[in-house]
Amino acid sequence: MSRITYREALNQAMCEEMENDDRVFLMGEEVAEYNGAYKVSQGMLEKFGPKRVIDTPITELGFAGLGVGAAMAGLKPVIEFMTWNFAILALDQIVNAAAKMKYMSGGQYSVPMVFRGAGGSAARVGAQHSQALENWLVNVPGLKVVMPSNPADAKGLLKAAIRDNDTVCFIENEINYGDIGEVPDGEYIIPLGRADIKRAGRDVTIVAHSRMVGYALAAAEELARQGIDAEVIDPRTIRPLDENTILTSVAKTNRAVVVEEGWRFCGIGAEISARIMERGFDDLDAPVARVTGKDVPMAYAENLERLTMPSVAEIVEAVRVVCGRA
Amino acid sequence: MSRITYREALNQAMCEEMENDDRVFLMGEEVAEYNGAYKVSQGMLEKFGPKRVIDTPITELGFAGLGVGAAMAGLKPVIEFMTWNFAILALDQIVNAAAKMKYMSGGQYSVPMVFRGAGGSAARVGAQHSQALENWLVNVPGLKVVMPSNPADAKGLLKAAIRDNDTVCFIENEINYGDIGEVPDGEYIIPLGRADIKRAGRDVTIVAHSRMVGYALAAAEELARQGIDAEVIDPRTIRPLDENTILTSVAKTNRAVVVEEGWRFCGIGAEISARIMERGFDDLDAPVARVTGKDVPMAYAENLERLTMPSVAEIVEAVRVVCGRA
Amino acid sequence: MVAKQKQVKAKGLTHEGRDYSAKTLHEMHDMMLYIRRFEEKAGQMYGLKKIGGFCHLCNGQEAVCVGMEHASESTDYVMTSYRDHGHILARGSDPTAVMAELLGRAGGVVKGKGGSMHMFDVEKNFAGGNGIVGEQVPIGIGFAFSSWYRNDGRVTICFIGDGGVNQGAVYESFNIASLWKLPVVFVIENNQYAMGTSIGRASAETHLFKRGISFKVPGMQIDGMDVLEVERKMSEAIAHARSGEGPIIVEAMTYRYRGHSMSDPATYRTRAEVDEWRSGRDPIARLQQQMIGAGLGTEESFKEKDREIKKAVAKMVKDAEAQPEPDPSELWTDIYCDPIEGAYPYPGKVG
Amino acid sequence: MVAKQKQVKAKGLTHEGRDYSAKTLHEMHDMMLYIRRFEEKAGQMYGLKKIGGFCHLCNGQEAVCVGMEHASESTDYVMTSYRDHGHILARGSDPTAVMAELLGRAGGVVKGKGGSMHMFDVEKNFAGGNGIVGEQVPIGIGFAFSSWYRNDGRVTICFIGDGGVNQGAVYESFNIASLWKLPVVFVIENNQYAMGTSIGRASAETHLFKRGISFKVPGMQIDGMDVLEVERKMSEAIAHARSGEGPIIVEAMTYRYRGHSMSDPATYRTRAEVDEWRSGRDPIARLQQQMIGAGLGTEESFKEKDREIKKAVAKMVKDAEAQPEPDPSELWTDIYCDPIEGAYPYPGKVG
Ligand SMILES: Cc1ncc(C[n+]2csc(CCOP(=O)(O)OP(=O)(O)O)c2C)c(N)n1
Ligand SMILES: Cc1ncc(C[n+]2csc(CCOP(=O)(O)OP(=O)(O)O)c2C)c(N)n1
Ligand SMILES: [Mg+2]
Ligand SMILES: [Mg+2]
Repeated sequence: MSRITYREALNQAMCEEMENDDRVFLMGEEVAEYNGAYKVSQGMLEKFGPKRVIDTPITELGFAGLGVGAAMAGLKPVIEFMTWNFAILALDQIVNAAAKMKYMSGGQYSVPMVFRGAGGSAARVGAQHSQALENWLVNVPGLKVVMPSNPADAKGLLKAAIRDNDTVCFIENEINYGDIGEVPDGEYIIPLGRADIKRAGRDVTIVAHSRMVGYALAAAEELARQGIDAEVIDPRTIRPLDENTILTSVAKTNRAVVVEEGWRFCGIGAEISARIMERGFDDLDAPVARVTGKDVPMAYAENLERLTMPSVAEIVEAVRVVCGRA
Repeated sequence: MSRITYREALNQAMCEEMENDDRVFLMGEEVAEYNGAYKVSQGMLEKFGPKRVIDTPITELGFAGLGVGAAMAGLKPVIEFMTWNFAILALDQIVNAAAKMKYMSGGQYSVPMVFRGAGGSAARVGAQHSQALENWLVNVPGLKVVMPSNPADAKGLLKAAIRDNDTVCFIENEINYGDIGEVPDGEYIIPLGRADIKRAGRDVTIVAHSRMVGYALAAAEELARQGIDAEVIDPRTIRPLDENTILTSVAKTNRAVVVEEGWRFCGIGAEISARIMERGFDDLDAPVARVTGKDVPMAYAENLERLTMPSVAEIVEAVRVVCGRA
Repeated sequence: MVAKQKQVKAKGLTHEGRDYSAKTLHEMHDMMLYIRRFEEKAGQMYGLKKIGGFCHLCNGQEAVCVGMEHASESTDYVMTSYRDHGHILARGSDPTAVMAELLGRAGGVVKGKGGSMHMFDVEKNFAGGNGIVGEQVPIGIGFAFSSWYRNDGRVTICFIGDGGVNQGAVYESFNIASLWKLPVVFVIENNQYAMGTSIGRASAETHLFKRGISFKVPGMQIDGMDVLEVERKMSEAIAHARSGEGPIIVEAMTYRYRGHSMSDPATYRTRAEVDEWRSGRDPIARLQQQMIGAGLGTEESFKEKDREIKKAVAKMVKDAEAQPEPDPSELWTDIYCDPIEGAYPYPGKVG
Repeated sequence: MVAKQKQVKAKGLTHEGRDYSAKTLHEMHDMMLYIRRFEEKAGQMYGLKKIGGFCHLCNGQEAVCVGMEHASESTDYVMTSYRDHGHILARGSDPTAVMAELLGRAGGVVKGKGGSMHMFDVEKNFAGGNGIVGEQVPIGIGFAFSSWYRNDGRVTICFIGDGGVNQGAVYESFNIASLWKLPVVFVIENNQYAMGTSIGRASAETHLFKRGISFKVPGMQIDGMDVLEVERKMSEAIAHARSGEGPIIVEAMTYRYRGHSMSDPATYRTRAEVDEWRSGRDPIARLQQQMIGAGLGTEESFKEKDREIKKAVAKMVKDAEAQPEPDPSELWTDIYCDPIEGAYPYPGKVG
């Protein structure tokens, strides 16, 4: 165990996997000589050399597709998008090539690779740099979508993602890069597809992922002061979703609130709400509530940005409503 | 009134609007000299000339962005994607530019245009030509998403979409192009954002859009024979969604099934189910059920394709379950 | 194959200073003719509704993929667009499996899951079969990158159409391949039409071999209707790529005799234009004349060969048709290598 | 502006056979200097955390946008990337509104909704301010298309960086613009770095004015540190586009003195390199020397002017800071022109 940042945990995961397996390489904009736009790849060029840590031109579609071809040829690429916002240019390769390749080729070609980078809205970066692409990626069979919320998960999940033989979209959060936490040294793997109960509670289930886990835990503390004991579940892997852990919790609490930073319409909260409807309807004492980013493009102004994001207060309020305490 | 095809209805809508407003032009692959890959623009080059009906190179991102710029400059482009599958290459312009432009520019630049073409999985065209992009587009504030299910709606909605001052993603269905129906001649506008009750019923609400409306109506006929009176609602405009019409129906029937051709995970069915949960929970006698395309890439083989698509039988079965008759 | 041509047989022919053994020439001829008859049969089966969806035939373009095959090593990587029947057959995949794929059968080269546009054969290093125009180009440089990374001496041969060459992804790929000197040959099959759009209506620079100049990628234009020229020039291009000098573009001038796909009447071309290519420049007739001139065959022997091939094709189709459809359980296979138990398939009840 | 230069004043200077009035020269100088001081102030405000997010300054590149502005008509369309402060100021937008935007205030040029990367001013025909690298290029040909469609005689001037020029969308746009002869000038601001990536590490062809050759788009390379050369060459380029001859590329060699954004220490460049450009080729100092030589000013008069400008900037910032944040209700405005009542905003209870 050592106390390191989320950023360092990701770096450790990549370094360890690159030492284990020389088919693994890291490619993206500014990952090598600049040590990463967000310094996630700090020192990796020095450690692994220019053949395995590679700076690209600003051509997301091109190098994403390069990664797909390299994976088809037997390598294990880790392709970094400086942020996931820019991956919108590369979706054809992620969705039409990587996700569908194994099926289209009758199982002959698999695409074992990781697309990773920072997702979410960061701070004050405006409408075009605040896209929650996970809402689209989880729609696609063939992809796995992972979103770690703390340093230990970041390491354990990224190592699992790199070892996985499928295409994994690994979405980090810029705001979390500096977060510090206890991280197991060396070999530490968190299997994909397993949710984690970040806080046990009896009265209500709060499901949140990525940056929103921190908000949910803060809300849970406030709710505890108000006499409401919230359970906080972090799916960690969004696709495929570990619905059993969520349903088991709801069977116990009979109430649920789903929190997400992204847009509401066809967001992950909608899917989770629909699944609880389908499999946990009789357990529900109240309708599942969603707390989401507002249905607007992200504004630059500090006050508008704050209003656009979900807040701890909104989560608390939603829980109180669901618990009939509003 | 005349009996024409869905294809002809779309053609009529475009021709009438181009006669009304010379800012309107049609651009896309094969729309002019070839009269459209699916003949939707039949005769338009001859009628309006090469300045207003324009063939493009195969560069979706480029000509989608051209449309955005032309709209910002005051024209009203109708950009055809040969099929929406190819629009995945153009999403940056649709989502980051068109949808966000008005907000980012503080209201100075609007993007009044229509992106249109065939969506859905057609027949035997395989994994890469069977993408239901609507699941992603509806996620985005700033866009409107319209999906007509019959010839009259096709005309009335496309005319409304072209006149609308926002960016409208108009998703047709290749399988419906040949459908024949009664279509009002001349001026016929269906306001965006209004659902339509395609069949009135008392026992259960079936919500379906685009090609699935036909499946839902067929299922309703079968259910009638089995003594279940289904109401079929076609939202027509998916974003923004006319949830009141759906909720009013559910308040009456107390049961609902949502049908969609696309993938289930974060699909439109999830959103509708979540909304019924939030606003109609107390009206529900049973959990809302979803009938969707299977969570797999589309296969070519005839039998696998059939299994991938939702079927009338699956809709009937789902309704029976929701009605406690299974 | 390059090796093979060195040990020249007594009989054979020398063309542009290059020796071709009788065996090689017959292989080239027979494969081109086989592809021609295969495509005609595919067209018939489509007419009989036994093949569905989009079906793009390559009649007239046979010399390009066959010449490529003879110039390349079996370990080299090849990928193309949806117009892929000729390429996968030239690579040596089992024709019955290719036809079975078109028929959507269990024994299809990709189990009936891909169809006409998505043929793959990993054994033959054939990587598709891509339906999104231009998509195979970034994928192609990925294969070339892997060869650079492993230094395995392989070359990637990536085909594109004259319409597809306008896609932005192509230039992102040209730049990367040129910058890193990746071992890749970009073959532009210039059949002069993208569906109904003639090249001049879609490309500002219609000399497509020049499309690499802005990225320092050299290019050459070749006669794609002459299998010997294709073999010769492709050998040069592949040698260039293999030597580590970086990518190169080969623009093969060719023509598709049929419509864009089975549903295209191709009214945008004049009869005269089609005839000029079809009767004037047919690659099969041309090779036959050259071989007859070299005493490697006679009108009659080629007629006989054609009868044999037609028979073989007829039998092949029967075998393919005899196959069952894929088992319904195939719906849920080949999606994940590592499916997550309990969480996939979704929703759990199915499959 | 072209018109303005015709009525040459008694005093002025002639450069490369082109006459510049004293008034024009002072306007160019004052605007470049204003932009320089504006950016320095923006940097300070960022340091004070009064500006957030990404903030890209254009110190050193002032001659490019100012020369462009003097060569173009106010009715011409201009758009660029996120490094847009200099361009919108050169276009003549209210500096207070631009600074207010950086501060996220109600009186910002886009109401505080866009910030540094998303400046727009429809009055000045300035169309952004685009944050996705390369995105403004297809949008740019759209504006040019509208001028072609309406035959309104306008030219579109579309800026792009040396890193952005590798994006595929750029080549899709070059091809379309060239094919249809759209009236557009593509200005590549080659400051030789894309964040930490020097041009040679990202571009196979580093002479970016040649990037149009493969699409028959002519190009020229100019000294982007010489405002008079920029004005002269841009006038030629704009005339070319306006005449209906189609698009043209102008590669302006320039340099950014600061890091890529406020968060970039720019350690990837040597002090010597920065100094060479900063002290050796500074566009403002250069114009001052030329004007002094022509008797249009003195060291002292320019110092005085600088003091004036610094005062003006200081006051401007005060005014901008005095503004309130946007009203919270602005959260729900400017999303739709025709919101659908009852269905939007979603979910209904909010806003
Ligand atoms: C991105 C994309 N856009 C459009 C299409 C539809 N489409 C399929 S083939 C084709 C024409 C391609 O022509 P070309 O590249 O010359 O290849 P050819 O068919 O001549 O072999 C088009 C437009 C597609 N499949 N993908
Ligand atoms: C599509 C996309 N990819 C990556 C980024 C991140 N990014 C912002 S600016 C930049 C460098 C651009 O350099 P250049 O085009 O030379 O313009 P300059 O900053 O020098 O003005 C990058 C990689 C982005 N904004 N958009
Ligand atoms: Mg072609
Ligand atoms: Mg630069």
